[in-house]
Amino acid sequence: MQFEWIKIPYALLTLFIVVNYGMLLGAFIQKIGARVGRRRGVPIWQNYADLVKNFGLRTSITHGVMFYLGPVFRLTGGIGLLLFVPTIYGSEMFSNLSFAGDLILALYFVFFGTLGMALGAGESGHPHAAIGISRGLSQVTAAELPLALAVFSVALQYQTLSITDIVSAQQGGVLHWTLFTNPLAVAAAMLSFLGSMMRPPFDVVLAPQEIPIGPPTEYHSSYLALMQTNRAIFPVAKIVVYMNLFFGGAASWPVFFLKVFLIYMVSVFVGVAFPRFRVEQSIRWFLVWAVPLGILSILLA
Amino acid sequence: MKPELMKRMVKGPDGVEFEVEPMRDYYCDAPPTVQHGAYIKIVEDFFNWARSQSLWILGFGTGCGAIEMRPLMTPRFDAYRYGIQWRPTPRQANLLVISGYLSVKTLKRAIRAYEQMQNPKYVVGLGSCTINGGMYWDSYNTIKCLDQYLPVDLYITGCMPRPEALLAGFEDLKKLIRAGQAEGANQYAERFDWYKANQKQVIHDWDMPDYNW
Amino acid sequence: MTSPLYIIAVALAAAFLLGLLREQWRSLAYPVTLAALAFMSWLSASWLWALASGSASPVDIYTAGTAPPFAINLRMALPEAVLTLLINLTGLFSALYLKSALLARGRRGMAVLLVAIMALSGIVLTRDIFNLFVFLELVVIATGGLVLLSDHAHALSAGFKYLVVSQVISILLLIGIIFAYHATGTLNIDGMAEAVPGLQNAGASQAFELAFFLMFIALVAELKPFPANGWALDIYEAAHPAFSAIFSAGAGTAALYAVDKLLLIGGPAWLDMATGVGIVTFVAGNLLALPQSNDRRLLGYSSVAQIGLILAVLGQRDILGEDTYFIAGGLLLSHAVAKAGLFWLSGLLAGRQLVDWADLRERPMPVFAFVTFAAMLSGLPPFPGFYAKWELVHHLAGSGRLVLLALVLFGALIEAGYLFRWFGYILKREPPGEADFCRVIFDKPHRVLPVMVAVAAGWALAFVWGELASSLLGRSNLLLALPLLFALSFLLLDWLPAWVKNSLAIAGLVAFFAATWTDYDALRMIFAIIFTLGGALTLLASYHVHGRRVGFYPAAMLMFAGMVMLIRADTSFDFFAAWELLTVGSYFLILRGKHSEPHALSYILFSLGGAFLIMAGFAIAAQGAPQFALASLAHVAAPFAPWVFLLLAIGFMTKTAAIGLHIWLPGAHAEAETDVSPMVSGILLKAGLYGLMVLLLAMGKQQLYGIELTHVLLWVAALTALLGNLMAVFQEDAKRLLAYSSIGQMGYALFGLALMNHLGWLMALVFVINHYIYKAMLFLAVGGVAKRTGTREMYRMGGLIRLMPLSFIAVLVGIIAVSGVPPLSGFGGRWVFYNAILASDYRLPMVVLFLAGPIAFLYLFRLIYTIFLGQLKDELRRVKEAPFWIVLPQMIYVALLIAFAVVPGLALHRVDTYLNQFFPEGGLSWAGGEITSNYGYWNPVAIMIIVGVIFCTVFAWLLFVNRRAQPVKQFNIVFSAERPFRPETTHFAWNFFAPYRKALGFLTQPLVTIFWTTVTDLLHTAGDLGRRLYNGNGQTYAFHFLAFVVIVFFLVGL
Amino acid sequence: MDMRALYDRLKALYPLGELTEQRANLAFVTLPAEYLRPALLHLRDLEGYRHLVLLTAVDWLEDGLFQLTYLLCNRSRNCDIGLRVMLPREGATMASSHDIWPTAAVYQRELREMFGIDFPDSPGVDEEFILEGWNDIPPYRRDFDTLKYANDSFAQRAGRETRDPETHMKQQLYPDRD
Repeated sequence: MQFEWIKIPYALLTLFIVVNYGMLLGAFIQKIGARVGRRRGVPIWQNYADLVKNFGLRTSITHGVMFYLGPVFRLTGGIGLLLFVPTIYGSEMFSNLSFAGDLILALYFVFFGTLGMALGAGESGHPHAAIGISRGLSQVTAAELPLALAVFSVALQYQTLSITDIVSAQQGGVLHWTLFTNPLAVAAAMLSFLGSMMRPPFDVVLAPQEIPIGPPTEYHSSYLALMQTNRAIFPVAKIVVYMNLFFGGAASWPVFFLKVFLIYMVSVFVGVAFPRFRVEQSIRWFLVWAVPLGILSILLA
Repeated sequence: MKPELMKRMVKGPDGVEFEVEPMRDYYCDAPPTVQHGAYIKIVEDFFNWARSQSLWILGFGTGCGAIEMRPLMTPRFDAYRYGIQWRPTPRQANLLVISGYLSVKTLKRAIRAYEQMQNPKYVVGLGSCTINGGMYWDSYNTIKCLDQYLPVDLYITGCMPRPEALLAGFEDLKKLIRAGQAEGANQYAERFDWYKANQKQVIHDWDMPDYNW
Repeated sequence: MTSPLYIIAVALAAAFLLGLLREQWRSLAYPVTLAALAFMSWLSASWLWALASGSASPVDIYTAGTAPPFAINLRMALPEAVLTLLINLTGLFSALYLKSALLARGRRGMAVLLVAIMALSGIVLTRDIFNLFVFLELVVIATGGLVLLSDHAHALSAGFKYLVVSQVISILLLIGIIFAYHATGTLNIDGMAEAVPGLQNAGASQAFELAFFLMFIALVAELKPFPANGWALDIYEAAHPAFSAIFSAGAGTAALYAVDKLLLIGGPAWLDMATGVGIVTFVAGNLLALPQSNDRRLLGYSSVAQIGLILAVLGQRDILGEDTYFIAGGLLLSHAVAKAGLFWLSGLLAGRQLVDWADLRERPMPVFAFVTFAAMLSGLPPFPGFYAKWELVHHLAGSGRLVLLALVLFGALIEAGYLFRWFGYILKREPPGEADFCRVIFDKPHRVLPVMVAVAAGWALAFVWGELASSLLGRSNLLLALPLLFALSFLLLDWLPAWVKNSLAIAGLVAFFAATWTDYDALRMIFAIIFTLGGALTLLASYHVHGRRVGFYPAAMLMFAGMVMLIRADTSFDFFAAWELLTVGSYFLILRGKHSEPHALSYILFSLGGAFLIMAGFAIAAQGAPQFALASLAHVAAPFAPWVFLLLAIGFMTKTAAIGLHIWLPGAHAEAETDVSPMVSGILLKAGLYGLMVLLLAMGKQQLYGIELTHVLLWVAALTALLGNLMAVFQEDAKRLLAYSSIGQMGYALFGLALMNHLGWLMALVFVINHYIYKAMLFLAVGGVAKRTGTREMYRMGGLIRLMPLSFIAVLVGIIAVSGVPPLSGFGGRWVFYNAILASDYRLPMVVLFLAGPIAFLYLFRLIYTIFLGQLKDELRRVKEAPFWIVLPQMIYVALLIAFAVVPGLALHRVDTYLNQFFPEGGLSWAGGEITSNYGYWNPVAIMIIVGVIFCTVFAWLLFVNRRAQPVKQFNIVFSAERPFRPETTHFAWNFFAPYRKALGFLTQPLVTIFWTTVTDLLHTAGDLGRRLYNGNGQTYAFHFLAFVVIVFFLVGL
Repeated sequence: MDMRALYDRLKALYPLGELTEQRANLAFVTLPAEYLRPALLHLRDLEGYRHLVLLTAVDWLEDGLFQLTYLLCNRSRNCDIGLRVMLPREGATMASSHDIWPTAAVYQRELREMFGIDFPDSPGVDEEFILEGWNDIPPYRRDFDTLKYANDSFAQRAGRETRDPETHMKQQLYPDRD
């Protein structure tokens, strides 16, 4: 795959669609939660208002250069992850900038934003930020492991690391999805997915009542706005990877919207049903329940 | 002044002694400034609409009135549908609700929290106590008149005001915001000396910078 | 030529003359003594010169004018010339050293000294067994007298005990001689040897056997074998050090030669017994020396051990053949020169405890002398002991005597252990007493001169043995190797200011690379660049040190010399010599750290242990040949191949600090100086990897008992990566954190090698390059910070980003690279890794490695956060940026890292092609910026541009909307409407990953440390138990001797 | 009954005042300050009154006395006894009981701040407890005029009215009734 200039407007178009979809999706899921609790919930455009409000705040403070750059890293990580992965299978238009690298690039680029954000939050000098990061990093070491194993298993299965090739191998019917051809790997990966979505039972990182929302505790105004933007993009970008690897990808935008929504709902369902784990509990949980699945999937692949 | 805030001599790793003055070295001493809105009115109006639709309340209860704010989140009152939600840190909140009587000790914390919020920011006084001291009108330790110390945009009367009253009050606040009349932060900056004088008159052990960024 | 008989004659004449001197000419006595000894030395030297140059041939001197057996005959051949020279020179310089003691005791003392030296020479020269007995008696009596020269309180009792036991020995010897004479009818040694096979009846033969046993046991007892040596050890401790020098160097030499002559009579049947007694003495002597704290007693035990080793070598005459004298001579001369030198040195010091030697600390010359002696005793290159050990081990391995080989190496390791521990005391302990006293003694040139002569002799021997070995191995003298000479020349230049030497060192490294860069293939090129240019780059940081920095450059350049010699080596000997050199050099470097004494010791012990395994591996692979081309490792015969592989792999893994062999690394790297840490971490570790690469390239996959060794290696590597990373998470000390991280990173590189496929190797090389760049950079950055803040504990720092922005940038770039996050170069390693494991047959070890990966984030974040972010402490408010010369290389590394991230092909493309000849499958294709494997693709340029563009766009937008941000100070944080108390209570740093410790901390139990501590404790306990044998009682010692005789008697089975 | 028996036992040891029986399981008794400590220890160690429920003070301004009340509880028998100690108001000082009950230290800190009664050697007794930067006489003393203090210190909002709730509500809701 080669670079062409036309890819840039195409990539921006993808970005535009995903940002809006992510904003609406976030509010929509909040609304579902509200309806389950017999509330009306937020307006569907609530996230836009919040975003504009935060960009529109007139003052802000900065704790230093790294603090300033933290959200930039964060959003770059989100946008980069989105653009390094082809969004729509078979569409030259929405293959984005995936010519730059394969699955491994996407997997490792996830950490770009996390790391930058952690550094920025660290410079704020707030102990709660550091505590949150300590928890988050501790948890991620265990939570990422099943995903890494699952990805390895899938790569072994299809003998490729190219996302496009993996998606194309799953075409031709629902039963060709990795979900059915390699269910252990998908199970391991989906458990890992729960750990990466910052929802219960794995949300001790943010813990609003205990360490007021953890790492971003000092962020506000336009910093926060950038992070909100990322909050719209990043989960979707991550789910796109899952969708491409395990659920047959998406050949059109409607399918894309549906699949991303459904995958997202997995973590929502689990989140409303379970209380919060402490960090060491979640580490043990991943090592005991998710990792063996991943190992099995590798051995059987 | 607490000992940890006093000037002291410290010896660096190279053996050279120097002075550390916590109030100067630990805290930014810049005063607040009046912040103008966007130059184009329609943009500012748009921002004001967004601000009114996105009221983030600091989760900070000062008195018994805080008990009336919790029901707002419940299905019965569901304040979320009005774009109202709670944030655990003043950095991300733009609405400070003084929920009931405010002792002098709590006033200091309220001032800190208020100043750590970002412009534009709004203060709502909840209940009689914030208006004229209420049943604590002759207490030796409770302020009687909130707007002497913080720029209040709106009072909600009652002892206690019910959640319905709070919702009505927030709707009124939204109208003020949309009308561009909720400029408490700028008033605070404009009349900074007056506010500080009032604050320092009741807070005798002032141990923080004049403005807590 | 002057007859060698004059050696004896002059000594006797001088002794008589001393007795006849008139009272008023008394002052002439001392010059006469010296003159006599000087003449004797000259005589030996002239014979040595003549015999060695071939201008004279060996002569037999018939004393009564007739041939044996009717008269006593003496022989002067090359061995005799060497040994008498050694004895006479020791005597001469000891006499010089003894000046005040001799003058105090008067002429008689001098006469006795002369007689002793004469008798020792006589033992060497004589070919008559009875004459030998006579000389031996003379030595015993003279020794008894000379012991009294000392002021030591126990001198008298020590001498008495010595005399008692010696008389028992003499009686045995005399009885033996009588029976032997009866059996053979001659007293001449050669005559006896000829007569023995001719003994007719069984009775005569058996009688002779018994007689020989008595003579043999008596002479062996003169060597102070274990355990019959208590009586001699008291002499070492109590006698004057100069006499101890004679006793150790001279008497030991003479007795050994006597045993050698006797073995001529006994024939091969007695060799095993000599070997057995020798090796037991060697191991036991060294074990006993281990717990010693008295310097002279330790030297005594060490002498006993060394002589035991040489006895064992003599016992191996049957397989050593012609090389016997090369090996035994090398060991003996090393021992004699070093021991004499050390005893003399001990006389310069007031205290008798090992730690008292710290007095030497500030004096480069005595320290250098000690280093020379210790290196000679431990058999390090370029000293004779090194060649001797190499030859010995090769012969032993060639003949399958592996138990003996193992015992020799085990004993040698213990010996190196106590010698280097001692050296650590010298450099690192506080000098105990008044320096003034010490200075007074050092001002006496007649005491310093002998030490310096010994040093010179040591280096001369190094040259001679290098020459001998060069003819034996068919290669040029090791000592003349250009890199080594360059390194040693810094010894002479040590008076120059540091910056001059630094410039010279950098120039030398760069010039060496420039001169040789065409010689390397693609694989070696990477190592060559890291070892030379990389070394030069880290040396830039050394400019920050002012003053002379004595001792740094010889050590550093010795290490670099070893490393360049390593990659240029093509035979096993060259390789091993280079390996030893770099080990020794790096040991001295590491030892320079302020608190690095125990860590340097454990480093040198693990390294030497590893080196001995490598030597054993090479020896087994060589199958009797003295060396072989490294490439022919591939052709090692099947039954040996896996064992050779195992030995070599373990040996190399001591350097890469694989798990189980890693405990030396954290302390060594953390305690080293600021600019040394990057050298030993970024560069030195690669030597081990290079060794493994050579090994794996040649030997490939090996099976042992059906287990594939590379598979085992995979597991070891994965566990190393996991546990290294995990341990790093829980460190409070920044440099220790980096050190543990190095262990983990080396685990990754080892893993790549053990995968044994194309991309695995490429991954290992990516890690080699990356690890060099970022670990050198991080160590420099952290070292600079530690220098400025005066601590290495991270929780004491915090908030330094504004004060040390450049160091922060270096660490930031470093941690992004280490963690493997795109767009920096660490990602390349991860990408290749994934592609490599897809092509591998194994799957389970990957799981461990997957677990290890994200753990790196934990310690990396902690490193940057707790140092640079968070709350600034009061006492650090005025800290400045690290010194320019420490920052400069970091900035170069930043540039290098980014360059390597964008265009990895510059470094890797050639290697990739080169690897095709070994692993034709699964290479990469390099088209433009894109890198494609069989599985995936990756375009570093595109990644860098895309990430850069997105980042800049977002940043610009933030700058636009957030242009009025108010900069605030450290306590302007939301603290639940309160205010923070103090920065120290607000900086969340100590025990940063407490929840992680709760979950996985059990994996970091220091099991390995406990294991190795137990091993050393056991050795010490064994030594201590042995020490109880020696209770200082003369009767006990006599009993020991008798027990020894009886035991040997039964073992011989007569 | 029980309390009376306890009183009699104590009376044999200490010069007690009259017993005031509030309920069957609650009684108060007065005793001189110097006997308080042995009485507390006796009650705690021998009578099972292991719990210090509260320590509080009453300002008898007219008598020039402070009354300290130590209320102890016997959990197993569900009995409370209050020991009262009368102190002169001027320079009121009492021996600290924090070594008998650590919680006493907190009460004593509060009494020091609010009444100005000193408890030498009680941990942290001179630190600020609730008030920060207080600059007047201790506010719980009855000679402290809280209204005057409030008017002097705080801006009062003009137009405030005070009504008696009963009459006001009657007017509001049932203006016709009497």
